[in-house]
Amino acid sequence: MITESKFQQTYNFGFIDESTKKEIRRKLLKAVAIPGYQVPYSSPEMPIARGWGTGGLHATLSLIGPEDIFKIIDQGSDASVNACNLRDFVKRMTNCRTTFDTAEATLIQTRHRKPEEILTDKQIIVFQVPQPEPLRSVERYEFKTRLMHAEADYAKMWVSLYESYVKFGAIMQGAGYPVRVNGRYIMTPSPIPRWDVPNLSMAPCLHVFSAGREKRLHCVPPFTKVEPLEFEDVKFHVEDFGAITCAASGGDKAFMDEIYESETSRKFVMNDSNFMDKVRSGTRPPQRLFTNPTV
Amino acid sequence: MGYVAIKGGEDAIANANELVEFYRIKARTKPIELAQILGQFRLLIDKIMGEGSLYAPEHAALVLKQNEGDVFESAFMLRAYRATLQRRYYSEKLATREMFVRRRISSAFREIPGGQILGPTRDYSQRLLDARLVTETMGDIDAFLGEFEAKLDRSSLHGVPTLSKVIDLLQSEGLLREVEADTNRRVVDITREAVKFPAPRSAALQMLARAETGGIMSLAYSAQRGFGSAHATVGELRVGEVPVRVRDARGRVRLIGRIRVTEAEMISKIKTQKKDPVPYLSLGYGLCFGQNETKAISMGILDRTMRSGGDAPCQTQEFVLYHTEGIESYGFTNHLKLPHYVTFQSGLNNLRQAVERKEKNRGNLGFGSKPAPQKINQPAS
Amino acid sequence: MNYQDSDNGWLLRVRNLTKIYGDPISNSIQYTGPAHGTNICPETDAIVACAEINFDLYPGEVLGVVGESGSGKSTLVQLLYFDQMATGGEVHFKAIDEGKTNIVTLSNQRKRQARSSLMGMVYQNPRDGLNFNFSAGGNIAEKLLMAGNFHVGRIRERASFLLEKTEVPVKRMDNTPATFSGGMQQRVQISKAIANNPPLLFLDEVTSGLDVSVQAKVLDLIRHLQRELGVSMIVVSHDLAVIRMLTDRTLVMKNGRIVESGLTDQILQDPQHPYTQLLVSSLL
Amino acid sequence: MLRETVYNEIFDSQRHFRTILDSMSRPGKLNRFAPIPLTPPAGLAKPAAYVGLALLNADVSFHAELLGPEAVAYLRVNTHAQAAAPGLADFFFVRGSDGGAAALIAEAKLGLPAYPETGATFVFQVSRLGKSSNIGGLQLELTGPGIETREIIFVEGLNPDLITAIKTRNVEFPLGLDAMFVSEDESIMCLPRTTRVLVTNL
Repeated sequence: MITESKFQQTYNFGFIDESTKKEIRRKLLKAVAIPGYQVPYSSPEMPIARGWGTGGLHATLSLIGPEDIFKIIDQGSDASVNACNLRDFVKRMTNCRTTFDTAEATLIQTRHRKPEEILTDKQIIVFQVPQPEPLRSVERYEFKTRLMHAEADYAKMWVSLYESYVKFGAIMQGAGYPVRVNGRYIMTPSPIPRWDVPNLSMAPCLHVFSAGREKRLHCVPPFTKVEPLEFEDVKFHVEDFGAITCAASGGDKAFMDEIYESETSRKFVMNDSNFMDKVRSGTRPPQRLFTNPTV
Repeated sequence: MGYVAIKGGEDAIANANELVEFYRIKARTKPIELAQILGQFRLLIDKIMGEGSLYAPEHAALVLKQNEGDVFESAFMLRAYRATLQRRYYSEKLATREMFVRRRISSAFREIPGGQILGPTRDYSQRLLDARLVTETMGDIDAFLGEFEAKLDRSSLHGVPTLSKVIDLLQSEGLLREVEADTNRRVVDITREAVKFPAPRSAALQMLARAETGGIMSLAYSAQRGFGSAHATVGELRVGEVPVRVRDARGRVRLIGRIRVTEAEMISKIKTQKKDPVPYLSLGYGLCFGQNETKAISMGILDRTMRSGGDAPCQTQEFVLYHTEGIESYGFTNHLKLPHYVTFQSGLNNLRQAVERKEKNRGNLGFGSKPAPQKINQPAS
Repeated sequence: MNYQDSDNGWLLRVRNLTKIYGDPISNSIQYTGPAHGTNICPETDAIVACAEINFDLYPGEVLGVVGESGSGKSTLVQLLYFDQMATGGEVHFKAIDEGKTNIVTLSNQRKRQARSSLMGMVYQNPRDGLNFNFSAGGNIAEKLLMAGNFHVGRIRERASFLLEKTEVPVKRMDNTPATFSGGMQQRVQISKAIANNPPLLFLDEVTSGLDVSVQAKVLDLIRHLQRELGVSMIVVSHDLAVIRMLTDRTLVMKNGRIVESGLTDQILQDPQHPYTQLLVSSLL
Repeated sequence: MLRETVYNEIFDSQRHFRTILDSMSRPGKLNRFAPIPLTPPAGLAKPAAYVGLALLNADVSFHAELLGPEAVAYLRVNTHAQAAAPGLADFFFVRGSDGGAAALIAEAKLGLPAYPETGATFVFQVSRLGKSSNIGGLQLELTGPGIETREIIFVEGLNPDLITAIKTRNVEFPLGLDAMFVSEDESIMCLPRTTRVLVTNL
């Protein structure tokens, strides 16, 4: 006779066992000490599918304590379905307070955005990373890209940017724009828009990037130089929204979502939902804006 | 706004969960009992345990029921459950020589010591629909079992010998060789550390044992069709139960149970060397939970091809191991359903600018046709 | 011999450079070489690709290395260009740490830097020196980028200049070399190798894969560039005609050792070693 | 008895880890550990024990011989980490005043070019750490990642030879050693391999 009791589970605080947490924590410290370098880690299975934020959860759940206030966004939104699901999971496993308010959060997990609002030195942000290897587009084998990083052999990467310029008149990389960290490692900032890339550089907060499926994590410590790869005469540009204003808040100068209302008409709304709420209520938080170079 | 409702994400999830439950049972049929799944879906359970990397038949039955029979989802759920279990011991080496053999064949020899044992296999059945099963009753089952068991000679059950390995024959003659000096013999635990490439064989075998059956079958098949070289012969394939032992705190080795496994020892030739022109034979090894012969054979082929050099897919360790990991490829393939509008917007922005530039440059052949798009005064030094 | 023996103005100083494949034993070097007529150690099958290599190279000098295939001549330049790791010995290069460091022992990171900006290599097979997934200009850009030039306009200007110099039509700059003729591929390789005006250039059988008519033009180009740039070169060839045309001094290699060295003209007129005599007689 | 019973493996280690992480992220910043009444043996400072209990487990090794056999036993019993020779150890626990530690620094793992994270971590026990000059000892001027412009910190009870020894080994990034300094008042300050350190009062 198979009885129900056989299948009842109790979970550790933060789901992950303490031994694995220690391993991830040691790797986080090394990732901070070697900015932009991808540290291999064990990446245990989670009850969330691979590719859906398991890496983010590993980092989050190894960092989180009972006093943390946790925020999670997906595509800039607190209410996106996957963000809701992961928030619910973290809450169930830690009983932590959660929030939508970017300023109030001590620990933020995100997929594909860094919030518009400037994060402080009291905050840690964890990025979910699908593909941690920025060189994958020019070299498909891991054992080779490892050596390329080891020797700072970034020739292929640079030439591919040069070739993109020759072919298209611009560097065509959209989201996930490759950056150089502290003058050494080339790193992917995860698929955040170019809009967010300058905000990684010399920022007060700690950035953790974690790729569960690929079992790698990397960091950008606070106040660390992060430079998008660019040429002296072909400069990095963020997405240009011109004078577009948000249909919901009336504000401008933020990364916008484009919404088709019909085949002929479209409107824009701010992508960062919490930021938009604050703009709408008349309390626009401090932001660091990047000005595209004029040609 | 579709699936990114402004504040509706939680409600949407709750609704989706409710619908899943509805679809699972809306036919209002008698609930399937785990005992039935365990009893009648033996091979499915075996497959899920292997890919889920946890030998727990009852749990496998439960996840199958919970997931309406979705094999990927079930293996994934079992794997995630496994991660919550405390690991107290590493088992001692499994001794497949001690196997209680249910089935055992070799295609390399007509007869082998101990004999070819066909055992339970559909290999030589005719794949015709069996209409009897449509109306199968408990009475039919009892009748068959009664008759079958009456034929058994129970006294012989106690005398089943353990069988020596077919490869012993080749080994004793000195015809089997290692593919190459296996320099990296370190036994790693792939659940405790990320695999680094080139991966030691222990890591590669662990990954293959957990791999998705269809995935490794495809690659092993490609090897036989000429994308990589594997003229493999089944040296021995055996299915049966092996004892699992652990060493307790006092250092005593203790039996904790038996598990059913399938083991394949695949024989193929080694490329001749200049130093040694004899085309010795070498072994590819496959072992997986349960009775899953397709998997064990595929694993045996890939274990060998990955160590043979060459750049066909089946010969490339990274290619084989990364892409046959079912839980990861399943998750990532499905993650494409997640919203990606931020990345898409970023790309769209670039695309529109490129269109604009093209309009401006109409008449020119392209950007590359002008050697120096910027005004240059100084040559590079 | 010590690298500090005498500073007679050398640019590159090579002492006891050795490369052995396989498992050598202490006697592997002793049991191989021209005297034994083999570079394969009879006891372990280790291959002594080159050993006991000693020479100096001076600024602006062109040094030839001649020998049959398997003599170790290509291995020698591959060791100097860090394509392969030396088993032992010392190499000093004035452009790195003023010649004080044995560059064989540099970290891979530093070797790569040295290769990028201080050395150039032209291989026999253009596929070894060029990336056919990139355009000809991209290939030249690679060298310039790695030496720290990040201005696309200037990179393209420099690439055009180099292609013009090497007589590759500039309008083909943005095409992949895969679509070029063999001679043109070698010219692109040469452009790439001299992109940063390196003080040291290695040429490994650069004309061997080319038609005779094309060979002469490429050799002419190399001679011309060498005079114009004053670059020091090591030219590896099995072909004494190439050696005669390009080099000032020559090393003759056999079974992984230098068997004779001297001024190219002297060696050709009055070869001392029987092996050299054989080579020279076959040239006539 | 060696085995700690007051340490909460889940929550104390989490809190102390966050303190260490913040210190490693911001070289030169002083953080105070939340106090826990551990009773490490004489050689091992309490905040060094905090670091050990927060980060070590059976998967890693340490070297603490210079602090005496009791310290080694304490760390082994409470973390299940293995004591190891200097050339193999992942973590080192030493007294900052002990010039003899320079030999360990010279021998410690720097990591591999492709896997630099395997470089060792040093925990130096010093007497005092402070931001003002009324603390004696070395004045360190720091620049690098984690530091907005530059940081000044004073370390009492640190042999300057050890700083020199670390600098000698950290010449070729990404290879290197990462250092933690813990003081008697249970503060911590970290110097990852990226930090450029100048001793300005020697």
